[in-house]
Amino acid sequence: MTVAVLSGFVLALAAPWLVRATGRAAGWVTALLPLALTVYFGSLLGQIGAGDALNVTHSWIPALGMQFSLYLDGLGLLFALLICGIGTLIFIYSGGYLPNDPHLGRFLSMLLLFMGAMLGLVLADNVIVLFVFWELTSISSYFLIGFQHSRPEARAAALQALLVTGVGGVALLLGVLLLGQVGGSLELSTLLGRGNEIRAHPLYLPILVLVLLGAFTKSAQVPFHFWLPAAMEAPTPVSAYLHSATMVKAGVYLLARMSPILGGTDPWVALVTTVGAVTMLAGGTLALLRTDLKQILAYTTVAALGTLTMLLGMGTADAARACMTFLLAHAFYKGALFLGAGSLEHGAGSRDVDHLGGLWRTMPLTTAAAGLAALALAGFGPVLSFIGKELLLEAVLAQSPTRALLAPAVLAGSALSVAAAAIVGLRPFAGTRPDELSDAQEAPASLWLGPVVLAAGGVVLGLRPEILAEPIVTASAASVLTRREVADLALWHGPNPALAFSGASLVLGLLVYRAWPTIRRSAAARTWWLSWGGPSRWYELGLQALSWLAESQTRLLQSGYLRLYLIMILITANGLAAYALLARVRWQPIVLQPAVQLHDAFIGALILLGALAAAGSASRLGAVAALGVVGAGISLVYISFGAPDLAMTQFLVEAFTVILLVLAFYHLPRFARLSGRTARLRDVVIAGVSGTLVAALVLLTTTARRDSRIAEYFAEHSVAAAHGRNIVNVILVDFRSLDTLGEITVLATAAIGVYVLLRLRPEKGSTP
Amino acid sequence: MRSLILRTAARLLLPLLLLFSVFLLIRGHNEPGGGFAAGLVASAAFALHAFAEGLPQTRRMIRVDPISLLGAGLLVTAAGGVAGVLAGQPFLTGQWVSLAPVGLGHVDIGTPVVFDVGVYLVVVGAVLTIIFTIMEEA
Amino acid sequence: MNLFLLGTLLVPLLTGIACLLAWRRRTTQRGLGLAGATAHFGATLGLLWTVASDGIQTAQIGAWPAPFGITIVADLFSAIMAVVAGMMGLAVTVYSLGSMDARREEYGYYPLFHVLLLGVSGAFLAGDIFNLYVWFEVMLIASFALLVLGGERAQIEGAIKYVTLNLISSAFFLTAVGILYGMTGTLNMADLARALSRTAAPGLVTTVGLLFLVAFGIKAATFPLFFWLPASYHTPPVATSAIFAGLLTKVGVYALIRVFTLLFVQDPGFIHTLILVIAGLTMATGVLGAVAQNEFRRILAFHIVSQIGYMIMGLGLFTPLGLAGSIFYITHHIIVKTNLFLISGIAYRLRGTYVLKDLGGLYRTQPALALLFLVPAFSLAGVPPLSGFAAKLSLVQAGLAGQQYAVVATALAVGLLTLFSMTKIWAEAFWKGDTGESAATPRPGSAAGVRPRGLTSMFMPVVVLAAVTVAIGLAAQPLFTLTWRAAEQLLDPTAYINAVLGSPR
Amino acid sequence: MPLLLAVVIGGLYATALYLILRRSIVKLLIGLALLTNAANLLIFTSAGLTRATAPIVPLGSDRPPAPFADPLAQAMILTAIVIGFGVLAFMVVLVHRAVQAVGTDDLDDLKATDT
Repeated sequence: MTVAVLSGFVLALAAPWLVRATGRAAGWVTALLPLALTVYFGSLLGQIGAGDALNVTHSWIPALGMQFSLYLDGLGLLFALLICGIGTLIFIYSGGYLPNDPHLGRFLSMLLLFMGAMLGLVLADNVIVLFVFWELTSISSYFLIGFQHSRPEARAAALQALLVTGVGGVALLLGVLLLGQVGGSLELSTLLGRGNEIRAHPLYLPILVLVLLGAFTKSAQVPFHFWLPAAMEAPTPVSAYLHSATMVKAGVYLLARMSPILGGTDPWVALVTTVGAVTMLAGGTLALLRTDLKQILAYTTVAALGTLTMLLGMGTADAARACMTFLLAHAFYKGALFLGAGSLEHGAGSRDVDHLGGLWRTMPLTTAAAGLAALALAGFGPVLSFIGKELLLEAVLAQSPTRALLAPAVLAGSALSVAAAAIVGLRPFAGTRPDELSDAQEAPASLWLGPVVLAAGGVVLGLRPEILAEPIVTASAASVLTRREVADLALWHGPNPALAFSGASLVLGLLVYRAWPTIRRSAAARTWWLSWGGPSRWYELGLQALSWLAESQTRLLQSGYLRLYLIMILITANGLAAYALLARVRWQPIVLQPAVQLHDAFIGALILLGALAAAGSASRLGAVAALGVVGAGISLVYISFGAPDLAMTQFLVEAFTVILLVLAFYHLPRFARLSGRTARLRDVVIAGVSGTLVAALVLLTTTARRDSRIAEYFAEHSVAAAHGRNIVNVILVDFRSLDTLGEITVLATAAIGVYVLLRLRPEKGSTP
Repeated sequence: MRSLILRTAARLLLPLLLLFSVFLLIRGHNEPGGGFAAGLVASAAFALHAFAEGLPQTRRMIRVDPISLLGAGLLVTAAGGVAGVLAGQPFLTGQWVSLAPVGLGHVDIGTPVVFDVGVYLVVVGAVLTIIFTIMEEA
Repeated sequence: MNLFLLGTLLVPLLTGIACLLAWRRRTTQRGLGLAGATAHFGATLGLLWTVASDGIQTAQIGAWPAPFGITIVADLFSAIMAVVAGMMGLAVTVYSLGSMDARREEYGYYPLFHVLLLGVSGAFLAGDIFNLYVWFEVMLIASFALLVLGGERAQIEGAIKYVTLNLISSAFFLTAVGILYGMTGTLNMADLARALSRTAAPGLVTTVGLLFLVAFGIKAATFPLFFWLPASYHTPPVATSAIFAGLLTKVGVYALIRVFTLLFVQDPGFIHTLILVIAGLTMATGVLGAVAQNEFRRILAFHIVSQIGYMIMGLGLFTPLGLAGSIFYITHHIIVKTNLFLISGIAYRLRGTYVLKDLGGLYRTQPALALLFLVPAFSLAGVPPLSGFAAKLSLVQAGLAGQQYAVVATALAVGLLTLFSMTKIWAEAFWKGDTGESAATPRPGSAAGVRPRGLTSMFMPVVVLAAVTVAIGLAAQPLFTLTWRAAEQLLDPTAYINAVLGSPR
Repeated sequence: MPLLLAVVIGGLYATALYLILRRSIVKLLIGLALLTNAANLLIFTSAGLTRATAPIVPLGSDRPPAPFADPLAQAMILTAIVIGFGVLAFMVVLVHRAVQAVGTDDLDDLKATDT
């Protein structure tokens, strides 16, 4: 199983070379992998269908609770088969869809990466590993949507999908980590049995909301649905594979997976059912406002995802079975429709239903496939989706508390599907062929194979559900319900309320289809608010607000004014120090030893006056001279308190500093007074507070002071062990010679820096 | 700048200051002084000479490029430190020999003294590099 | 005496000296620089090996016993940092061989570079708070000189801010050291830890701790002290930007973690919570700054700020998992961020600009570069399973365990915004302009179709670093075990103190 | 005496920081120079003031007569002075070049490298 998950990634690395080696057959060759995987997972059907589950664990990052563990039960197997089975057809299709694209290798590589990630997602046992694959599907979706990257729309759509699902991803990560904390394990297989404790925990509601946010964004539920139609910028195989059959169902998978853990509570039922129902209706309605085939299909996908979500929200056994059946059916017919739309575009050069028509003659295979698939979309005929729809209706009608609300919604949703099915199934093919379509021709085998197989598959499964559908649906529904009830799937359930409902939706739907041109016209006038206040507009506003916030914050903080930076730093430091000194320090009487002598007072005054003069002087030389006075004053302090070395060095350094300053600024004019009164006052206050705080700190330190046994040690060993009587010098060259080594390195480097500054200039040549 | 008085003073002061700097360097281990202060005094001597006689003159007199003094000085200090390592002791461990030259009693020579000489060289090199470069700029 | 410990310091010192002695001999310096960087990396690897297997390594410089002389000491945290610094030193040296212009090489690029490495390594190994100050200054002065090397106006302007704010930081540092010494009479950090743990004036200790927080906060570029970084990092040649980006702020973070695990642990309820708040604000302001930028290196520079927030988040949480996450994050970040700068330099070499809208079309013409960009870019944003994910995950888990939901939410949201601005670079510089003329325009001054010189040695480190990023991401466990042990050493400093001072008598 | 020196140090910090906040880049420079001096004086004072002998061992003795001034603080300050000098020299030249490049002494003309 591990090999199965990882093989996609390995082949993804090799894909570009593979394409180079096999040329036009690349699609067929790469399809061998998903085919093999389909066979592999198919072979497990008996075992899993009987209720077994497989578990594999490899150690990965145990410190973070991450182990590479996989868990295959009915739900996982349903998805795995979908991913690999449809994947096989998609790879074949891609080879024919982009035969001469120089980037076919990258495309297939990304598609394989996606397939691997998706398989990992549905098979992961460890929730963090699940998240890892979840994110990888988002990333590969980003690159696939943006595949035609020279188009700005494609780039924007790619980013939009990434950000919307990214928000959900972040929420999901938080959610599952909290879940892991609450449930005491990060393994889904363990968590499945701890639903009761988790639902009783105070963190349950946050966890639920976070996980749902993840699922809803991924599965394009209202109000996050808008990224999905935009994602139709992707090449058609991607739309069929990621944005219809598999990736968008990851959210549904998550809901199904979490049902035993988080489901069944009032908030779950209320949130999931409502959001699902609303999405179903919104998707169905919006589909009718489009003429681009892929757009219509995208919105019907949104509607279908809403339906699935709603079913999972209900949480009954009927609903679970309906959900799984419908999910399987949808993958088949929607895949067929998308691929058919791609074939149409390939063969006829357009995807707009207003420009298409009468193509049944020239494109018979595509027509047949699309027709069958459209029937399935409508939910009628000998197809699996009919069974799904009947189950859906039964489930809705059976559940008493919400029936009053959901039944009309489902009726409307079904009717809208019928109308959409009529649009995509009839418009392009029936009627007369417009003249501009005279060049239309049937697509090559690689392009018709996919739609035909998928559409036919829906029929086969519908006629003989017991072969494949029943074991899968039974097993996967069992995963949702944590108990096993055999699903009895059949086309004909006899006359019952569901069938009546079905019939009603058919009639309603056909009525809507007849009125479609009128609806479009009047809707065009009434849905202006969608572009003005709809969710996709929120997204745009969000981005704008973000960049506004970013820019104004940056203008404010990174203003370019050095003194504002300094002010912010000083205010921070002042604030912190003042707080600590006032609130954290116990003040004690301060020892003022040794006492002040007259000449000390004189030196102190000299230093302060020098400093003030330096601050106030209007001439450079004056300020420099005042600086020298301060330095000299400090030398005097050093002399009075037993530091002759310091005094001498201080004096020499001060002299050199003054010389340097004079040399460098001799030619400059007097200072101009640049700051205004307020600014100066502000700076006086800030600097004054800093000075006061420093003074307080110094005083405090002198009280807290203890004698240094280090100094004592030096006094002891200076002569005896280090052969020197000037202890300060011995410290410098022996006890702490490493400091001195660093110090002269600084000095040497500073000299190089000065040299470089003055010698190496862009305007000067490179004369050394 | 190049007045006669300054030139005469510089000519007189140069040897005196250099001598004083060597004095400070040598006695630094036992009395106030040391490599840094000594280096500053020596630099002052050369700087004064450069002010008085002009930079080219001074450069010619010193002969070595101050920048190479930086490397040399650092090498001297580091080498003194590595000597300890070669003797199997930690980096910068002092290695001492006691000499008793006739008539001078007892003198200790050790790597810390060598270290101070390195400091001296670096200081002279650094200060002269800085001052000379600025003077050429002006 | 551990030769690797000493070598980590001595090799860059001696290389720097050798390069200085070979002043103006460019070819010699290139050879010396490469040899020195290789030897340094080797020494750091040896150091990490011995520390991991034999425990904390110390050396008493000058054979004076601690706390009287200066101790250099490497625990796991130091050793990990040293190894990453060594790796970056080597990577950027190789890159420089291809990218640095001859004039800058003649004017001391290599000696300055190795002095910088010396300062950084010294800071990681310092066991003495004043010695730490000295190494900080060594690192700073080398960075000053490197920053202005070339003397272009933008460099000078950036340097004014960089130098001023860093000098302010040094002044805070020196002030804090002075007060600390006044209170305790010692400078050895292990000795200080003992002294401070039985201090009679805890309030004063907290105050001094805050001074260190400001001093190192400036160096580490945390909120609201980071201004020097975005003002200057995009001005020097890219190799310089890259080594700065990789190492300088991280020395500040290192110092923060060191002093707030070893010295100032008396009042974690206040100081560490404060650090946590700063962490969140740093992440947010940094990433917003990046969102506002439109130039490759400026975006990257602001991201450094943002990422510093993550690095100190673990310190604020003050748990083994949090600190392990922080150290992991630092390691990952240094590799990834240096690499991103190196990649921006290749893009510059190919197109002659850093402005995103003028780059364009790199995806078509340079698919390899595109792939190499994606690895560190996604890793930076924390996309699994690259190194950034494991780093972020451990911090998030630690935050959740500590019930610090606000900072966790910030961390995750900022991750998303990081992804947003990485895709901005991707979309503008790589995806866009595929059909436009800009893609066909070669770099001004180079003939069409001719590969600009030096690309091979520029690509080499990029490839290696990207591979390391992937490796750390896929096989995070070994590194995580190491950082976990490092975190445990930090949280229980007894071993550190005993290694330096000897067991308590 | 600590009170007096504390006031002096506080005053030095205040004037230094005030100068650093000026728009004139040369004033900024002078402020930085003052700040280094102030920090050194702070170390000196915090380490304790001894109006007594320098830490030098008289000839013939093997330790200095107590009380002696703290030699470690002095060594620290010496190191700091030298470092401060080197850095300041660099800064002087940097400011010189900046003034040359911009043509004025006004920091507000130096904000092209920020956003």
